[in-house]
Amino acid sequence: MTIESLLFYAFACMAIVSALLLVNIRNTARALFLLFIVLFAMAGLYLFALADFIAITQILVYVGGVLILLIFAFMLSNKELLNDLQSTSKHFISLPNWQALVLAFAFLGVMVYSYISWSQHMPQWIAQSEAKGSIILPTDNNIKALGFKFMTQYVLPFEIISVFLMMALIGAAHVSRKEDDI
Amino acid sequence: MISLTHFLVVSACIFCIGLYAVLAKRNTIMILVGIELMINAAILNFVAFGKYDKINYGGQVFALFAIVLAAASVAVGLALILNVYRHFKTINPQDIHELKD
Amino acid sequence: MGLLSILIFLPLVATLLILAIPSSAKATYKYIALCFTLLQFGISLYLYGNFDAKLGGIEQMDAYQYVEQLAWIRMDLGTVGKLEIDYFIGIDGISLPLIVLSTLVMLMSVGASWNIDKSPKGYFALLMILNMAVMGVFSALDFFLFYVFYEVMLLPLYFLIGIWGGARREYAAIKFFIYTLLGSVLMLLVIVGLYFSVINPATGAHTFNMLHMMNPANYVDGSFFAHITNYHEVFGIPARLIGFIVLFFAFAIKVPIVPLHTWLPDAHVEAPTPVSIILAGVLLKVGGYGIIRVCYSIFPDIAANTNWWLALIGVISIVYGALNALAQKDLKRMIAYSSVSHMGFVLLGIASLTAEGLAGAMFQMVSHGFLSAALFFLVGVLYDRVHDRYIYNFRGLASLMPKYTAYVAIAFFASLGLPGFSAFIGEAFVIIGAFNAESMSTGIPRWMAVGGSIGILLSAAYFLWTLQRMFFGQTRLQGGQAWQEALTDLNTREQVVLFPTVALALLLGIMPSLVFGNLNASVIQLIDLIKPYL
Amino acid sequence: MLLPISPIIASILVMLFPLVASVLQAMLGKKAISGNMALIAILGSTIISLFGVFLPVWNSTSLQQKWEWFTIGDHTLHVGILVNNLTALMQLVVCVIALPVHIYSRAYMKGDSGIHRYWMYLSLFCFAMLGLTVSLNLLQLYIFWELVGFASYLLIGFWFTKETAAQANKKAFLINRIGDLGFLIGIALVYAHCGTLDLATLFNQTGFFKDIDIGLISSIDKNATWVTFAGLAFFLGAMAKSAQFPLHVWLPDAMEGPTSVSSLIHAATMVAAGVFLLCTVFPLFNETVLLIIVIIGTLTALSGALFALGQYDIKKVLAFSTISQLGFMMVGVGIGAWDAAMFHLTTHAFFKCLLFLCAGALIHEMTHWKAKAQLDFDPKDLRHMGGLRRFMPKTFICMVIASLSLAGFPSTSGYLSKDSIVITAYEWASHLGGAYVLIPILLIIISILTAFYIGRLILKVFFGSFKYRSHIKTIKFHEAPKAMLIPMVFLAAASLFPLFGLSLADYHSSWIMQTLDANTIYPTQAQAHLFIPALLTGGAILGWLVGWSWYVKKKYPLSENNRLVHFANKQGYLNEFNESIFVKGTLELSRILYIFDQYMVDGITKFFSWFVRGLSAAVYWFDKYIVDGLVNSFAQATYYIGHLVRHVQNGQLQGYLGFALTIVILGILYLIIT
Repeated sequence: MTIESLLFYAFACMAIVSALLLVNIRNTARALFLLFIVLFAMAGLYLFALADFIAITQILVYVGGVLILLIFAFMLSNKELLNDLQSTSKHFISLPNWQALVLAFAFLGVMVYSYISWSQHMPQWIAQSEAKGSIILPTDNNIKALGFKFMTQYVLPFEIISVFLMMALIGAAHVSRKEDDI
Repeated sequence: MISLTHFLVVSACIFCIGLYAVLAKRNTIMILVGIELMINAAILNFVAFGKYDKINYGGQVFALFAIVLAAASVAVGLALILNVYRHFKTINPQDIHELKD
Repeated sequence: MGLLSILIFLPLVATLLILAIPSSAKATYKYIALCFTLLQFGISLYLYGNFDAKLGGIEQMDAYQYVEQLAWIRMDLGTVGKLEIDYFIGIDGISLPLIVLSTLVMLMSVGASWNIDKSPKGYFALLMILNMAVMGVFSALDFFLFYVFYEVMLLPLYFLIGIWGGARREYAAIKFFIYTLLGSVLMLLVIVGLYFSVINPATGAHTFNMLHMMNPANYVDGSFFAHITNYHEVFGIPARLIGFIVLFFAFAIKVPIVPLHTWLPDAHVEAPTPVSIILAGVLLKVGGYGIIRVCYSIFPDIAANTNWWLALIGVISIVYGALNALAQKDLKRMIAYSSVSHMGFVLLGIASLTAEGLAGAMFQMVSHGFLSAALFFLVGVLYDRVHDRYIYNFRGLASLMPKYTAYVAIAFFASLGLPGFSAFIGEAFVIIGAFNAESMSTGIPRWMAVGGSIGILLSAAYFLWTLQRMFFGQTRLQGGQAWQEALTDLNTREQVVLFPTVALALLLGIMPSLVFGNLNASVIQLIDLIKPYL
Repeated sequence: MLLPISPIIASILVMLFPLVASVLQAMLGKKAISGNMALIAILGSTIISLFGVFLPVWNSTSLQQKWEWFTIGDHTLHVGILVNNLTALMQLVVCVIALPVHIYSRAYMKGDSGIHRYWMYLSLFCFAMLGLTVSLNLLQLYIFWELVGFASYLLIGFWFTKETAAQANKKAFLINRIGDLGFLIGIALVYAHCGTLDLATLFNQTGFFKDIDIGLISSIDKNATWVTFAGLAFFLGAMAKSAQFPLHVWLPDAMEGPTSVSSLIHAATMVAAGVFLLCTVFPLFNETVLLIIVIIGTLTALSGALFALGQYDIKKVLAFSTISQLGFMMVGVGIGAWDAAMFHLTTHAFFKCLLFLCAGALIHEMTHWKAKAQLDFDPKDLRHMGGLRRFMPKTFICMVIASLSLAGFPSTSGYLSKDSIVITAYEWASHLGGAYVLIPILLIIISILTAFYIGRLILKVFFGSFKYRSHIKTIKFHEAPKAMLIPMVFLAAASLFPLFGLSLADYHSSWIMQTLDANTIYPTQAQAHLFIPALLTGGAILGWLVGWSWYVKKKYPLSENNRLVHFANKQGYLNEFNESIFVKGTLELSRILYIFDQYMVDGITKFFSWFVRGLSAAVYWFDKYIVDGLVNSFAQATYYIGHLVRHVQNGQLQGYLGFALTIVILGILYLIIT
């Protein structure tokens, strides 16, 4: 076993365990901090998929933006949640909602089954690209390649998503304004 | 070299955990967190498959798009949550089942 | 419209009148009822006075008196034949005493109803309908008409017990109703069977005429109830025997015999006093009358063969009823059981198939009619005053209510068969008739007569015990001072009701010919009808 | 003809006077308490009975007249009057006894709050008893027979507030009812076989006195079973009325009534009616029945005498003495010497009535004295009396005469009549021989016992010393009032021999025996006429000497708690036996039957109703859940499906999502499987 795979497993374990803890913990504040760990672990896993820029972005956008936003929203939202914060000390782990659990396991089962059956018959394009040698290698400069691609091949989606992001942010600001302001 | 299946299994786990959070949590913020987990699982898949597409870099590009979209969705989602809370004085999705005022 | 019809339908007029008068004038209802029953009593006395005692009746149509026959329902049923139902009434020596008795008992019961204040309109209207039905039953000679009256009798009684009764009135009313309805429904089957077996010799159509049913010549050959040429069997029992048993069953419930008597104590105990009076005074007699008029006259051949069993039932009823009466603690229930015992004599007398026994049975019916009415009235007097009938709750009433005690003592002694009173004549002649049965070879062994006479002894036991327990000794009452004040002696109205019964008991005890004179011819006629089959 | 009316009309008048008096008394109620009406009525009856009926009829003629009563079937029953030697004698005896009792009652019952009832009942009794004597028809006789029982019931329970009186009259009536049933059965048997109840038709109008073969009864086979049964049935009737063992138990209890009543009804007349009945229907009896009568009579006489020995209640001693004497009369009838029985009945009526009247006087004075002296004791108890001859000398003399008569001392009437029975019994027994000799021997023993117990009574009451002597000085003890003494003296005179015949010793020369000649078939034995009276008298004197030493000299050899004394005092435990066997048994049976009735007979009804209701409930269940259930289950299935789908549409986001994902999973699974 290589160090690479050990690290992979460590990250994977960290992500999964933290995620499990995240969904089972009662205290929302702690859950959000656990989410922070999960996102970090996920970023680590992206690295193993040779997507360094994505990992960086993940940390910047998620940890720096989304998570802060969530925490602020949570802190701002209500005293009911704060009450909840205080009353949760008794039950560190909440009882699972069994229908959801069943459904979740069912999905897991189905997916794992399909991956296993699928791994025997890989799609052709993977084999072809392996054969052509057109796979991303650790030595490749991903950031540069991505920059080119955004500016050339994916320029239209890039612009659309930019506008979309702005619309979403403006919309968010509008929705969350005080009603008195109207 | 980590095989593709490894990534897929891990992403499946995270996805299912996110799914569970979405279905079971009694807190809208946690549902949002669940959605983030699922998006992350998807991003992991994008990235894992993207390794085999050096020509288009589709995997990584769309992973970035997805991250952006997720951020936008969180922003909009939180705005909605705050509004909903202001209206219903709760963020328990089970108590929010009426479309009318 | 003959006198008999007037007698029957006068109460109906009273009913209409009562219904027409608004409730605001409810005080008049009892006077209307009293007037009409008095009128009826007068008519019945007139009938009695103008009755020709030499005519027998039973199966001879021209020996019936005050006969009215009108075509009532005539329907052409095509292949089945013609439906022929007559309005056919008339009386003979068997029905006359009972009609006079009924009018008297009705009068008494109206007298006993004087203080009814729970919806008197309905009460008196129902009472009058009952009155009509009773008169109708005793004078109907068409079986269909008889059945109609017989059924009409049930309904007012059901309501009278069920509405004006005591604590468990619904239970008692339903029990009474179901029991008697069971009997009459079965009777209907036999009536239909008889209808299809008998033809009217004059018109050739099937008929419900009871007198035609009594003549063996009128039976269609091979028909279900055919007399001589009868091959019909049900479960291996001859059809005529079945018919007899079913009819007997229907009337035996009314009598009542042991073990079909259980409706009686309940009905009596729960019924209001006037209804108890009618039940004991008239209703039970319908049973005895039915056995003589229907069972014995239409099925003389079976009657001659089954009288051993009937007498046995009679003896059992006598002794069983008397022993049960001895065990009672409720005065009214005791008298109800004594009725079972006394009506057992009727059955024994009828079954003896001797002139003495039959006449004694008829006499016993008449005597028991007004004596039991008087007894129930006396219980009612006590109950009115303190709302209690429990024998152990009273003691030494004689010092408190001397007149009442005198009437009770006379009624008790009359009922237990003290000579000089009517019950003695009835019971003595039933016993004599039962003894005589062996000489006449009608098949009644003498031990049955002896068994019956034990009933007389037992009746003395329970009546005297009650007398001693309730009336003698030092005055001691359950209710203490309150009762002592409530227990006033008889008032004038009560004495007016009671005195005639006591006087009548004495009169008939001394001059039994008043009853025997009129029914003797009919009794001999009936014996002659049955004799060929012995 | 001493009166210008026929004996028939006269006897009807004799009957009617008391009836009218009774009805009038009933109507007047408390307005007439003197009893004059009853007295006048009985006086009239007595006079008419003596001059209008007895004297014209006695030993000369017999008459009957009947009127149609009612017709039943082919038979017509008559009511009528039969006057012959027997009935005329009986009627006269009743009248002559009733008259002094009426006079006596005026004093004895004075001041009683219910005295108007007393006169009414007494007159009613006289009517019934007088009617009984002259009835022509057996049914008519039965009616009067029960009526006397009814009057006796009323009189025993005269003081009805006393619990013992109320119990006693019930007992008396019920036991008499047993006898009445026997009588009724006898009547029914005679009617069934002879077709008539007319005594004159049955036994000839003179009764059976001279021409036994003329009546209808002569044509029947006397050894037929029904004759035996009918005879026994009649005897059962007589047993209850005349207090024969074991149906005698009512008589001692009947002493709860006023003493005057006891003297008239329960000593002289009514209880003798049984003997009278047996004499009336005597021709009906065959050998078997007669033997049973003799045995029962002897048993009764013996038990009565024995029980009398142990009684302390003065009236009960006399009651048992009556029972014992009635037993003698029964023996007389049983041996065929009904003439002797009637003779003894007559003499017994006088002296026993007198005994009771004397006892009544004693009780009366004791009660008064007790009230004055403010003591509390039972005035009827022998043990509280003693030495009374000094205070009530006239009563003493009367009572001694009556007692001598009862004991059969020569020169009294009792001597004549009792000897006639004992001697005839001896003749009868020696004619038949064998074990029959037991009967006269027993009778002699009983006679001596009789003398002894009546001697005991006299000695205890009149001799010795008064128990409450210390009080006697302050409060005077009176002689009985005149109104009571006169009847007593009259009866005392009637208890001596001259009334019944001039011969002092020969009962055959008595006018009653001369007329009522029973034609006994067995030969007379002269020596019996000598040694039996001698034996009886000697025995009686011996008994009195023993009694003197026992009761006056206080040398009583037995302890009071002796078992034999107890046995006699408790009347042989017969009452207890009856109570526990018959009364309790009947009550228990009735209770069980009622339970049976409630739970079995009515239970069947209830079971049926329960069953029908159960069945209908089952059918309803079937209808509701099976038939209707099919319909409903369709509807319900639809409803549930709808409901299920409705659950999804509950407005909950997570629910929607979960449902959608479930469907997705199912779809994927489907795809995987296919």
